[in-house]
Amino acid sequence: MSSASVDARDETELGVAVLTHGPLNVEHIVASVADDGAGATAVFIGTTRNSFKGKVVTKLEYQAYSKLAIKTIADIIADAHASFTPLTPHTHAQSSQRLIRIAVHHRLGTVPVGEPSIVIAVSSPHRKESFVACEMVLEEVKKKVQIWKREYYEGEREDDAEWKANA
Amino acid sequence: MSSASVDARDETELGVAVLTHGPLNVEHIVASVADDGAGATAVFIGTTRNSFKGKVVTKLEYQAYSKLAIKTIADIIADAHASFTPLTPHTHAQSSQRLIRIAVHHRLGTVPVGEPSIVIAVSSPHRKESFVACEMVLEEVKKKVQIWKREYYEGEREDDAEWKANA
Amino acid sequence: MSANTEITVLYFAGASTATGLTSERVRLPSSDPLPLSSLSELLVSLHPNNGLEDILRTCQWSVEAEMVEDTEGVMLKGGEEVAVIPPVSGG
Amino acid sequence: MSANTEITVLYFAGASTATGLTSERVRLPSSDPLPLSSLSELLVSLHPNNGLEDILRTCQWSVEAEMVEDTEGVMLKGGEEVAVIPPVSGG
Repeated sequence: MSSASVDARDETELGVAVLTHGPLNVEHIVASVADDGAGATAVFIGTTRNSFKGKVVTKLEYQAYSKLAIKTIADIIADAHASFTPLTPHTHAQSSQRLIRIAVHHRLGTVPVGEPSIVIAVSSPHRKESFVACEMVLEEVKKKVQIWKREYYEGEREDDAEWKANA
Repeated sequence: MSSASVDARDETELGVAVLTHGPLNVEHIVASVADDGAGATAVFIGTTRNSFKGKVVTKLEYQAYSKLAIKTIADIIADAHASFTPLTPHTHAQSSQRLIRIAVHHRLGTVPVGEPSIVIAVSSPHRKESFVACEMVLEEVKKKVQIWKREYYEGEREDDAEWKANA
Repeated sequence: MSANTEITVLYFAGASTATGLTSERVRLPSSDPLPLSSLSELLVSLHPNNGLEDILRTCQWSVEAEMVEDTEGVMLKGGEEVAVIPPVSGG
Repeated sequence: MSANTEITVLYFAGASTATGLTSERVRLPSSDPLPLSSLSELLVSLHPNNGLEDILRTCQWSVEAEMVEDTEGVMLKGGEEVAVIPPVSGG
């Protein structure tokens, strides 16, 4: 495996970005965005599915340009917060239109069938923003983050395993 | 507390509805919708917020007409599945437009600040359906399920605590 | 008096606070079936001057753990579990 | 030969499979800065007939862990870490 595809972490007040070769713990990730001002937390868990277009998937492998991927995720987190912050936040009602914390954890290396490869958690005072931001962050990650997936199918040679593309 | 506001559970192949006076465990609830055919699980966690319109919330209390609430949740789960099942599911591509399992857990009794009062988890082969269904189920629960919330504020007499309404 | 000329009324949320009860055995006024639409008046007469009348204006009803859309078309014969359903606030 | 007339090229996904490498020290052709837009040609000349040329057509580039939009405007002087960025598939 690539020496550039290593564990990495970036944490700010806005949230945390993590790349790890270890399993993802949903409980822990959710706890990392907990806040007594939050009424809502939306979570997305992407797992390795057992099939793709009729073929049996045996495993997925992920690699990353970790140094750049972590920066890209940090930018996505900052952009999500910015898109929910009013330009003139001078009333109390407006301050509720915001996000509290965002966590993005992505797994590297082999991810067996049924296990999570990505977990995103977004906390906010109200529910609508948490859903919208969670989906937004996921789409941005799939579009921009320098992580690559190789999908292995039953009955096919490992050397022929396909590198996927999200677009 | 009302003797009609008791723990209850209804489980089918489509999913599970739970009312409980105990804490909600997100890990456990997510595991209950796990499936090797699922690529996506969307989760919503509603927690007791520490404030409401400038007032400090000390706790929430929930009661339910459990017998009816559990039936209403079961109907919501069935409706969500139905709305994602094609009328003529004869191609493989179409069968991916579906949900796998839905879990709805709602807490009863006292829910302290920062703790979950509701957890909804929806698994599906693909991400879009999981997000849409999770939000749909939450809105239906808030609109129809026979559960009531009393909000207690700092500095106010408990006898004056307000019964809320979602609409 | 047979048990079957009584119903059980369940009170929740504001209805429970107003009456100070979570449930109540209520005797039907006669052996004739009572329209569900007449139950509000009966309950208010049992609980005067405590805000129940205002609360019932915003409530729905369930009979035998089934929500009722048309209260005119439901007749209570005795033995039923009837719930006063205030506006919900779960989730 | 000073280390500064070499760059480090990182290969990922299909680019890594094609070259059989995850990284490579590449000497710049001269002491003049090399436009990033010319690096494809150089890499293909180092790895002929293995599909790299086709792969590079769909790839973007990063220099010093920054994505590059305009490859014409970036000059490589030596010492940089340059990554071939195939279409991503995380999430």
